[in-house]
Amino acid sequence: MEESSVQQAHVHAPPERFIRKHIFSLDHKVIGKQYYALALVAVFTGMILSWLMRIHMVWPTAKIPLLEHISSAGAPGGVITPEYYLSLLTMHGTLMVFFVLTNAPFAAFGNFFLPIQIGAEDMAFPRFNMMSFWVTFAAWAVLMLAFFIPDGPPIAGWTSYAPLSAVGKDAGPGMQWGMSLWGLSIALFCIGSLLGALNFISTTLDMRAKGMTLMRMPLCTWAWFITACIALLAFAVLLPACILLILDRHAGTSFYVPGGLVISDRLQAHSGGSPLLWQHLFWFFGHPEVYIAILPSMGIVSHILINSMRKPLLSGKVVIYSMMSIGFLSYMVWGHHMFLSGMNPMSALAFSFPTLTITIPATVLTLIWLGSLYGSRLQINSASLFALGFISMFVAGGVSGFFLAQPSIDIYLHATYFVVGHFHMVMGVASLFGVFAGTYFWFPKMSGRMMNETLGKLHFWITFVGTYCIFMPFHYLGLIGNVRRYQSFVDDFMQPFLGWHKFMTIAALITGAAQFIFLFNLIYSRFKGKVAPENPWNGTSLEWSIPSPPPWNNFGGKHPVVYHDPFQYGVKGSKGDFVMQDSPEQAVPASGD
Amino acid sequence: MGTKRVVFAGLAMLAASAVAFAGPAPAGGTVSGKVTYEGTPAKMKPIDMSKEPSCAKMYTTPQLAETVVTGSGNSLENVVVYISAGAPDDPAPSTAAVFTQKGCRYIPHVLAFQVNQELKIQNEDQTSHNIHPLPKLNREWNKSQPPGTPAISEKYDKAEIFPVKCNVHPWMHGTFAVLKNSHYAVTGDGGAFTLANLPPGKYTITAWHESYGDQSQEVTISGSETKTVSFVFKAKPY
Amino acid sequence: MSSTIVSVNSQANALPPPKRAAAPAALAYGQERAPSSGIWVGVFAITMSFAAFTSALFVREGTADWGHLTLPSILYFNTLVLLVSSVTLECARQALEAGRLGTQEVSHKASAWVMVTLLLGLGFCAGQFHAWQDLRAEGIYLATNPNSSFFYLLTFLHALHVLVGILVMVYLAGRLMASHTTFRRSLFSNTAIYWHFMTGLWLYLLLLCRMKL
Amino acid sequence: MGKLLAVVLIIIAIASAYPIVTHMFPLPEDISTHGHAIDEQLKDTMWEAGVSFVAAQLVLAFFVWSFTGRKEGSPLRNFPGGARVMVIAAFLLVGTEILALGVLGQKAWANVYFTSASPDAVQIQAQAEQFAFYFRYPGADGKFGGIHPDKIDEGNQNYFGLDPANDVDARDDIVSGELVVPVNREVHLMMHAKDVGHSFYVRELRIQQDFVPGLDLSVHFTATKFGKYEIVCTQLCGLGHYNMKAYLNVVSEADFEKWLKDQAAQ
Repeated sequence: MEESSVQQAHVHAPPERFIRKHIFSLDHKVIGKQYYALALVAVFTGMILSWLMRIHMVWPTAKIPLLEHISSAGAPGGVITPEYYLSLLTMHGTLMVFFVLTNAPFAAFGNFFLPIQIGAEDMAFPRFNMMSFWVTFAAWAVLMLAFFIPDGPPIAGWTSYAPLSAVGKDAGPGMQWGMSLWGLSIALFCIGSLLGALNFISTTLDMRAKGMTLMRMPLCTWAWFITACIALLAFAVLLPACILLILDRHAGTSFYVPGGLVISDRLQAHSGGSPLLWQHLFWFFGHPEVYIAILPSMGIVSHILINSMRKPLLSGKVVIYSMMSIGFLSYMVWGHHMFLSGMNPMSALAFSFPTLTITIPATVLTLIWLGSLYGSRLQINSASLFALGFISMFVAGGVSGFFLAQPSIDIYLHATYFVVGHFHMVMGVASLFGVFAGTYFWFPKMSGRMMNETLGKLHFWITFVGTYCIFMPFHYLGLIGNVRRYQSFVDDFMQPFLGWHKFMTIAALITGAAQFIFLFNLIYSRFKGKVAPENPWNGTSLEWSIPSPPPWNNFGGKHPVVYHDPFQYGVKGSKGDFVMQDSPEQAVPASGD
Repeated sequence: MGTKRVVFAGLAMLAASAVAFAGPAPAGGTVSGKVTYEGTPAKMKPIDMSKEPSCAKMYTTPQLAETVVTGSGNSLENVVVYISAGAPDDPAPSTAAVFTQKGCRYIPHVLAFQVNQELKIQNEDQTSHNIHPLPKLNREWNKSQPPGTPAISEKYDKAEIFPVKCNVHPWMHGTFAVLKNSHYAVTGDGGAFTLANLPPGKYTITAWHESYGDQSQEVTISGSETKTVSFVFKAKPY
Repeated sequence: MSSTIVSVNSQANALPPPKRAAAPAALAYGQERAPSSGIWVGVFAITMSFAAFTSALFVREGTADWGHLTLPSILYFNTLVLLVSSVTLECARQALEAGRLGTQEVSHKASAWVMVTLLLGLGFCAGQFHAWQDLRAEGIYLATNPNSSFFYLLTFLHALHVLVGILVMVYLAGRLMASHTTFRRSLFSNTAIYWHFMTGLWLYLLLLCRMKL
Repeated sequence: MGKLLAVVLIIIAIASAYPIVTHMFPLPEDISTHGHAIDEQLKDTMWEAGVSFVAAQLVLAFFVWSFTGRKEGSPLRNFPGGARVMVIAAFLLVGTEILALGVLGQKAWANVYFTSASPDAVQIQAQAEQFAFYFRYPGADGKFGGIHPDKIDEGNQNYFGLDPANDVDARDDIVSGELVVPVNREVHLMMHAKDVGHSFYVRELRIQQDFVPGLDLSVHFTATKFGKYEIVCTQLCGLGHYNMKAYLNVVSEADFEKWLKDQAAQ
């Protein structure tokens, strides 16, 4: 009788009303798409902000039309002021790190595919799931609001170091209400992410279909699961940090602000606070956040590579354990962001070693991917191109980590363009390549239509080459000591190198423009693309065992049973060189070899 | 948007001037005098502009701070002399008060203007300045002015004397004196001042100095006479 | 050469041993277990954020303006109330375990206990509010000194969590009263876990404030 | 398409390495006594990182080239040794690499941070504020006057909040916007932040250290070459961050004494 009641509680009828179906939907697939859409809006906003910054940097007096209508104070006559440049910088960072790199690879794809790949009908807590999206959406709306208040967006950077971020209007334009909106937005984002992570974890633990042992989960499912564990810890720490920040700003407390500060000729009424407290709390979140961004992409890329190589990775287990150890180590390294913040020099070394150590699992992953390519039947399409691009990008951004992990070198390279190049390549572009790969791979399942391959490949080539053109020079300029977060380069020694900045700006404009090809492809294919079959890529995992797009209850009320791990490629199966996870047939090694 | 504001400003000016030139100006009394100091004033330190080469190279001799500027015969400059009580509020004049940033200095160091009078702030330097007035009664704002950008136009609607600073160049400090009526003066070299065409009545004349504070005197004007008032401030070595 | 491939696949080819397979079957779609792991994950998250506040407190403690705060004595009474509420919740569980679930009187007995618990919970919140009033009466506000900041912050956030628990219990009692047939035991056990966690968390916070503030 | 990707990867690998190999972006000359250790460390790391980068890209290119577009029947092979080899390789290669780097790096780091300034070093206090650096020399009495935030009056050039009226030590303190130091003599720089977080960065000195409000840190260095060098802020501190600069002026001992006298005279 309990069972029956449970059935009533859980098995919901397909929603009919538009609002329940598309807006306040409990369906993890709709929520996944909503996350994807939000990330899409955020990424294009963020990209345009970066365009404005790049343009202003190399043509400081350029008059940018329309801009003065958005902010007459920030861009008088269309010329970006120093503080507005910092506003753009702050919003770019915040949008990209939180609303793109956290939402797209993790929340968007995870929501759509995690339940399907483990054979579940929905997330463990559909209502929490809906809440987590709408709270995140509110966070985005609050952040965007900062553009349209007279005060303007904050200028403290995405790291919002106290006391600059904690003292209010004396700290400069945008630091009164803009900064408060930032704090509120991030606090909301934390809540949304916590709900999401909670859902991912208990779904993975408890909703797996019959026979779906943990080790039979696809690698991207594993990545999402591990990421959820990291996120749960990270955002549970960032939320308190934001609460303390808001209290310092509006309740007159002194958690972060020490005494005797004179800002804009005004003696601040705080005492005893510790600026380093913010840095510790923030980076305790901030470094794992890097892996929250990259791990899902690692999983997605592995998932796609296996499919397009038509053979399993050298070892799925090793990939899983590497991702786990990366997640684990990510909590012992936050101090490497603070080598020069006046921590005890001994602890700098203590933080440096785990940071260097984290390159071991990363290298293992890379070698596994590379080694698996050997002897494969690699098929090239937009998805696999981006997956391979990811490997190249991950290595390129990864090796520069060697430098920054060492306190001695960090003395020279800290806060230069080298750092910017490093994290843009490894955390930004690499994980976005994962997202692109995932999009080209899964779009048929999500929308029921194929994406245009020609446009996809065009998009890849411009993005891949363009990215190197933008971000490699960042490293070089860092080596000559080009300091980041400057709105223009007034120092003499920079003059000979401004040509490189022009080159980077142009590369950025072109690469950015190429993203509109992707956008067009998305929209065009959504309506005009050719209809997708159930299993366009001959995949083995459960998402390919159901129609595209999947029905509202995924498996049409049937309970899938799983007989294999998802690595059954390069074998003789009834459908071809693969055996699906839910097919009882025994895989026999392909003949002829 | 921007153009619309300009149009409004123009109309306002027309209206104001119409009021101003309606009928002959009332011939009245005059208060004049001199502001001096006694004691030894602090030695003004030279300003170190080395952080802003584009400004530093404009000067051959070191520029001195302007908190206490003295002239011949112990005269005290940059003193705002105005009528703090007794005079009716005047409508804002149509002309704008101009505040210029040149060579990383404020010209003038002390700018007096009327409530709701247009304040024009212009940047003649090759570097980007930031204007941050620190009023208590009026609305506070904080704007940057990159080189070659249009002049900033502002208004203040409450009478108040407050400092203005440039966040980018810490040594750039000045004063805005927002006054109720048109009878005011800022002393220059010689420390002399004249408050003209005052209608008969009893007035409180106040002299304000950036670091020596303010002092007031009562004056009664009957007819078109000229009264002499002088202020003496105590100077401190530190 | 192919041998390697086989070896890669072989360990996966065999069907899982029946026990292994049976286990997931029972919880297909996780109708029973999902929420339980969920509550533990949630408890973990809350623990983490209070751990973060604690570390913040330890960092801040070192500074010069760190003073001392004498806790309002009513806090100890509140603690007692909360402890009792945990006991009464267990009584509710007893009632459910004892009788066959679904019979009128059992669910009414249980819901009575639940209501007692949530009333005690409300009592606790009221008591906390009273404690804040006491401090305000002494002129100690949120921003008076770091100690008071932490006290108000920690107690307020805990009270907030308790209120959430109370809301859930209102729903719980309602379900018990209204339709005893469609009552989910998992809902009850999760609420219980959460509530006991809140009690434990409070004991920890009280100790922390006592020792550090 | 796969072959094209391989070619592009090779081009990228070479093009990325070219500017490094040809020193198109040279480090600024090192004018400190400790800097060479850091530069060495940087060079070693550049080798290890550079080699692993190029190698990885080339291997990727080679595999993509040789294994794309193989037809259905073509045999699948696994890399000899499989995952085990990869794991061992990773541990050996990277393991030794990080050990080497870590240990060496420790030395370079220690030079800067585990040694304390010698007592006869030139004592200078640096104050960072929005958006400038100011430097204070103790003057004849060798004592710094106390700092009183409420006394700060920038318009009157009192950036540190000195109180000469009541504080005798403060009267002869020399405040300058330029950091003038004698060559080949150790300088002990005590760092004080007036408002928000800032950072002290001199490329040629290989010195970078944050100013943290409420936390008085210090660095020490010895400049070995005459000249004027730029001091910049590297910690985002507000709207004027990009323009927060000062100059380090390394002069002879004699010129330094003379300069102090001139300053005192003003």
